[in-house]
Amino acid sequence: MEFALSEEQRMLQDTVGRFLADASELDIVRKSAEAHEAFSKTIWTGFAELGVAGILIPEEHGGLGLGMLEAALMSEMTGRHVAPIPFVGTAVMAPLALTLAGSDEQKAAWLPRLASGDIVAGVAVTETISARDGAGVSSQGDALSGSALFVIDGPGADLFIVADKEGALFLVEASATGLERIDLTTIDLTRPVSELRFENVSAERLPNGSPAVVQQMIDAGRTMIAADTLGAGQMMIEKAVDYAKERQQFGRVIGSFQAVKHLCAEMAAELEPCRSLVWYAAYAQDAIPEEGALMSCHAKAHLSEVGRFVARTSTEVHGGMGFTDLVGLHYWFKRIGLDRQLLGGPERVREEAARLQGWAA
Amino acid sequence: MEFALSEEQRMLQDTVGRFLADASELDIVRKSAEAHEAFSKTIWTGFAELGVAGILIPEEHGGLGLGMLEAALMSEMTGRHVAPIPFVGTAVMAPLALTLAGSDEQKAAWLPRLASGDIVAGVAVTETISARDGAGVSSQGDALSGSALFVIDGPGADLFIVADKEGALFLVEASATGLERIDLTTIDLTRPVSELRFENVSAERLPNGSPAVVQQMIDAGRTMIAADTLGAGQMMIEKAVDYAKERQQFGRVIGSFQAVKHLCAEMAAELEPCRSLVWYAAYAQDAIPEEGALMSCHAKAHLSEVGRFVARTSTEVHGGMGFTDLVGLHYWFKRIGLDRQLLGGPERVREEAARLQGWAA
Amino acid sequence: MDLAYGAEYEAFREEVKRFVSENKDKSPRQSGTGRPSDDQRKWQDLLIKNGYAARTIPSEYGGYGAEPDILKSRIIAEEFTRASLPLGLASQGVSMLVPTLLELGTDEQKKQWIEPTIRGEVVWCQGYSEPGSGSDLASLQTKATEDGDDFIINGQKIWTSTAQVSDMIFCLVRTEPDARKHEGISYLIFSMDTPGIEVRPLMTMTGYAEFNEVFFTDVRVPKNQIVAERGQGWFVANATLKHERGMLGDPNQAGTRLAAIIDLMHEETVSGERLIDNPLFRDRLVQLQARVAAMQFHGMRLLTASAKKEDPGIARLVVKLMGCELNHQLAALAIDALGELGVLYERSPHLRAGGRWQRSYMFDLGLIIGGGTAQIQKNIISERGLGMPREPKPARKEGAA
Amino acid sequence: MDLAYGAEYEAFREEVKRFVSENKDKSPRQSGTGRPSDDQRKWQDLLIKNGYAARTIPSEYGGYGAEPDILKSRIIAEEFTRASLPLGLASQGVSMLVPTLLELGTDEQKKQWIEPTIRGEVVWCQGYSEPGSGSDLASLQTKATEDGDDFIINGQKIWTSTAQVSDMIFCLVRTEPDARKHEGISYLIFSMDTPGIEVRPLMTMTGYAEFNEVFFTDVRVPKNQIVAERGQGWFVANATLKHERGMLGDPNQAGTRLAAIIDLMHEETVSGERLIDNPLFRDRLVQLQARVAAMQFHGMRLLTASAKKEDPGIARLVVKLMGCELNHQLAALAIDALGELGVLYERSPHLRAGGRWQRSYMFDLGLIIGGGTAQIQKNIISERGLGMPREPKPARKEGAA
Repeated sequence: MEFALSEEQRMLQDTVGRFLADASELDIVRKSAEAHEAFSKTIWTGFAELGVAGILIPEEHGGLGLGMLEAALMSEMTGRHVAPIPFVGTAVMAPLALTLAGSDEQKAAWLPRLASGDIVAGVAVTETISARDGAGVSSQGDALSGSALFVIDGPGADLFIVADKEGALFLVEASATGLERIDLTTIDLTRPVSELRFENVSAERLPNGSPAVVQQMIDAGRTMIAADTLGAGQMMIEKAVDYAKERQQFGRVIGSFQAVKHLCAEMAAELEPCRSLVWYAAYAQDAIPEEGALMSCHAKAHLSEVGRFVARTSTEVHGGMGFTDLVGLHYWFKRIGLDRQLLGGPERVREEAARLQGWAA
Repeated sequence: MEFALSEEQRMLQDTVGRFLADASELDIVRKSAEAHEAFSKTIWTGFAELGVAGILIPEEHGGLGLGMLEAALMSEMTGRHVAPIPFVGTAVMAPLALTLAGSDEQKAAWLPRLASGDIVAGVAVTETISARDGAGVSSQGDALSGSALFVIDGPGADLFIVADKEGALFLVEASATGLERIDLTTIDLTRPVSELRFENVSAERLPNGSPAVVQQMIDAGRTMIAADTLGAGQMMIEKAVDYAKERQQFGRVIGSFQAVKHLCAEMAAELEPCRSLVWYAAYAQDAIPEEGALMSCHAKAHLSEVGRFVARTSTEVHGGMGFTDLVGLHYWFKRIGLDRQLLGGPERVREEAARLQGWAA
Repeated sequence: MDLAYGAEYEAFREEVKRFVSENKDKSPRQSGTGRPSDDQRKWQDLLIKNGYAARTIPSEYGGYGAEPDILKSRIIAEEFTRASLPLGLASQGVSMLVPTLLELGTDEQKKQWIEPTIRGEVVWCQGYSEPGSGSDLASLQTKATEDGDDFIINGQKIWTSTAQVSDMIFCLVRTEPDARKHEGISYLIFSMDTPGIEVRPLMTMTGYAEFNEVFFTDVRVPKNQIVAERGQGWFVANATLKHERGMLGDPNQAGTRLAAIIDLMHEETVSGERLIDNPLFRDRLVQLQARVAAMQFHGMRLLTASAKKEDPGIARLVVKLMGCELNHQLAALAIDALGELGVLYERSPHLRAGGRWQRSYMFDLGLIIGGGTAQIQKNIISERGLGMPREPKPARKEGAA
Repeated sequence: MDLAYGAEYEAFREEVKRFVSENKDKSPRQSGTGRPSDDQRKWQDLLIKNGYAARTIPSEYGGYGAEPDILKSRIIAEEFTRASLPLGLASQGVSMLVPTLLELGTDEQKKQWIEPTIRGEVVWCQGYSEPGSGSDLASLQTKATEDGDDFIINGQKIWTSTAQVSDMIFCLVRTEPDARKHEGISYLIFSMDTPGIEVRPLMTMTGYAEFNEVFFTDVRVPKNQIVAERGQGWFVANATLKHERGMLGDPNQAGTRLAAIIDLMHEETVSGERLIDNPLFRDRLVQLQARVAAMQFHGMRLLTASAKKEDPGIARLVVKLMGCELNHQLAALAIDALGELGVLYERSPHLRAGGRWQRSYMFDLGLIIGGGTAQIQKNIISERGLGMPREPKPARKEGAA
């Protein structure tokens, strides 16, 4: 029994973390965000050069063939460094869809290019959770119509994985006729999302697509988003503690005031068990599949709540500085804010957790 | 426009508060509670001698003929001094039922005896809000069958006001044949409640009884319970502040630690606007009847939540002492605990508030 | 308790209503810059003439010269709001400088500044906070050294709203470096055109520059442009700061927001279900509705106390803390109920209400922090409201402030 | 991550299972007094003989003498719990005194006390807290003055569970009144039969006397009944206190409670509606389920760190705060979901689960306060876990401790 990261896992996380600390330094993130870039090509290229764009992709297709726990450790680092890169869709949900539901040809065609970081894949599954503004995709044969909102990694994507209303899965290339991509702006400028509009767009069906596969993609996505919040929250705590140790008011560092200390202690006390929950949820995706869906719901919903508390509290500890753009703390604040709603807000996700256990219709 | 208590209202509250501070001193409350008394006859007699058992009863029937705001000010004092007396049922809900729905004979027969404090009236309406363990009262003509739980002021009552499932109201004397009273023990030993079992008990119908009257009784009762929590909460804050100013740890009074100060500040900040809400809710019962039901829901539900926070926080400020029986703080803690659930817990009451506004079915 | 206003006030209300209906079409467009437009200045003149702005400012200084009557002020506010008409100017000059001058200014200062300020001709900004002096305002470091009849000012201010459009600044500077920290500050007024002043917009987390930083490099100000005595600046400023804190956490704003959320929850649907039909969001809505009601009634209680010149004690001290938090929580509910749509921002397609909920959610957090952080508020409530002891002074300083 | 235990441990588990199934019928009845019954002592002997209790205590002192292996300890706990068999004694003597003696006791003390203690023959209580010394334990005032070869003890202890059935007490007393407060304390062990000791049950808010007060009047204790040196008592006690704090907030207890609430919400109805069908209570249930899961996994993480002799750092420091709060919140949910039935207590008709939810709700609040209040926990987390500075010492004392 070992509930811990292995030496290899630690090293991998460390390597990627060190790379992002440097490559995704705040000034670089800020530039990318202010330019409304789809994602930062420089950071993504470097990230892919470490091999971790293919973290989940089988070695035969050029990936590392690692598991969801390793992927979650990567996602934690992208959150920690508010990295403007397409991780959740391109490196997790899309490869999972292809691996679970694609034909051998589809795998061979796309997985190596995803593993190398050469292409970016957007994922359109939001409407299978909740549909707004009349969105939803219908298929007739292999032709798609309708629209999809909040397409993860949509801006800059070369390829889309799209779920229709029945839970069938399709591959659509960005250049397909009848496809229109409209980018949406959220509070978080490090990970823009898209709307896709389909007018009789011819698509390629993933032969083994099913509602179960879509669910597995969502479970994985939620776990990654939870890990993203974990990393962002951890950084916000560290920043708050550092700031409190430096900032002086009333002739003392503010970190010596009990009120400030307790705010920091409360953040840490809330977040630390979350790390254990995220590890377990990610591990369960591979090793304890019968718990995978429930644990991803718990991780997603619980991290949403703790993340909101940490985001707000860290900003408060930073006082006026936290509210300005000067120290850039808001990049983490907003990352956590977007994480909360992507693939379902916590209220909706908890309702799903109840349904999974037969507690709700 | 004057949102304030009048000089007379302040004096009345002051007089009754001073009486209870003395008559309902902790040692006396403790003795009454440990003996499992239905209520303290001494305190009740003194309270009635001040005239305030008849606070709502028209002057022609021997009461003071005052309004719900004055009644709420009394209820606040009973909560403040954890008084073991039958106020909410006997002095508010029962007189209201008789005044609104009784015949002239019924009023003449019972109101003067309630006003003088000579008799105590239990009120059985819980099942019109929520029924548990199969409880509920049915009437056939003027004969009652079934059972009623959580009868307010039930132990020691000479008379009961009972609502049946259709919202008709009945008078039942405690000595009626076929009536069985079983006293229930709650955490709060200062205000026991009863179960009543009816086996074809002949009862006297209140001719103008209706669901609307039952609702008005419940609105009034909820407002009184909110005021009770207000008083109990206010006392718990004062006790916490006093304790924190005296208790020494680490060579300082604990009230000089920022963490303790902030706990006290949070309690006060939460409770102070509650006072304004309770005043308005009580005033609305008489003066703005179209808002009476909604505001009683808001007062009841909001005071339940704030009360729980204050009860817990004051106990924490008292440290180990607050947890013992020695300082008796738990009498207030439990008073607030019972208030939370009587006439509907906050979740249920908020659902009613939503229904009143057409937001829920 | 008597929530009716009584005959005299109802008559006054009729008067206001008449004015409102007769002058509706004169309602000015907002300039959007923080500096009143010509339209707005004309409107302000009309309001002053009729006693609906600068109501209690003596007529010798250009005001209407009425006795203070808080209920009449409230009636004016109610009727103008009901008709969606803009009230009189509430700039920092009008709400903070003018009361200060009336109390402590010289006759000359009053004559020179009050009238153009209330007419919107002279626009002021406030120079109090500094980057190193937030909660601990008295530690401010902007220096004013003497040079003949002038002060030479060097330093930096922050959180200065409307600085880029202001004519003048009222400013706290350290004139007595050797005095104790609260006693070395003076309150100066000077032109924003004085050489050596640089204004830089200060972008906040909302993505907008609601504030500015102001830098002073050898800014020369005549010594007689001081309000009250040298070294008295801290006490001068504190009187008006209290007023500012009272304005934050306004319950009427919460009421307006609540109404907007109720509408939103009836209009928006997720997968065909109206938001109001979701029991969790509905429950939160009712919880917040109770809080909004409590704060509104609480405001009426404070208003009554104020009208009766009674000290409402702790009841007043809790308003900023509870009011700002309530506004923040209202925005959070709107965002959560909107779900994925709730995170949209800027000019995104599908954006709701121009992104106001996210912007409010962040700006309210700024208000929770600004004007005395929640922690400072809790210190004040416990010390002034509950009589708890102040934090003991540390045995030795850990460093300079 | 590998949640399987591996071959060696699975073999060990089989061994434990075999023992459990073979000895099920020997499971003792609880005495209910805090003092082991004959049955319990026999059971304890059997457990020690098989290595399921006193596992790592050297055999020369009556233990089983195995190497520490935290995974084996956990397997024992898991299998005994699964079969609803009582584990070995975990009295204060076993869990706090014995480790202290092993580390710091004289050879004679070890020989005299360890074996009868782990066999349940000698029962101990703990004399640490005093009414005036709760969070600030080092300020304790119970005095031991010298008289020849004896100490004469006067003072009072509180929160002393099982005092009325204990043979012995391990006790902190002030032997060096002139030393600094942490350095004037000694750790004494003496018989509860010593003349001058009075035990009074201490009723708590739950309505039960879970603790006692112990009064000392001229209690005479030979000087050689000290553990470690004079003046070292604070440091001796602190080592075991850490252990006690770690025990509070046990996530397995939270898991058991959660399961009970899930059952309750499926069984109970209000007006014909099952509690589980109420969306608000269901949502709270799921929220708490996530927290329970997080704390359970967190416990596994700490266990692993412990087995690897790694310092889990801040992860360990948060357990008491979060675990106790979680238990309290679980009880609150049960009470709220039960509604009016949730306030019943003692032996009321219609009472559910013997009133356990109300009792837990209150007792858990006591645990939040006891063993280091939530405020003390937050100090520890911020100072030891996050490296934040300690509160500066006040310039002057406001009074004696």
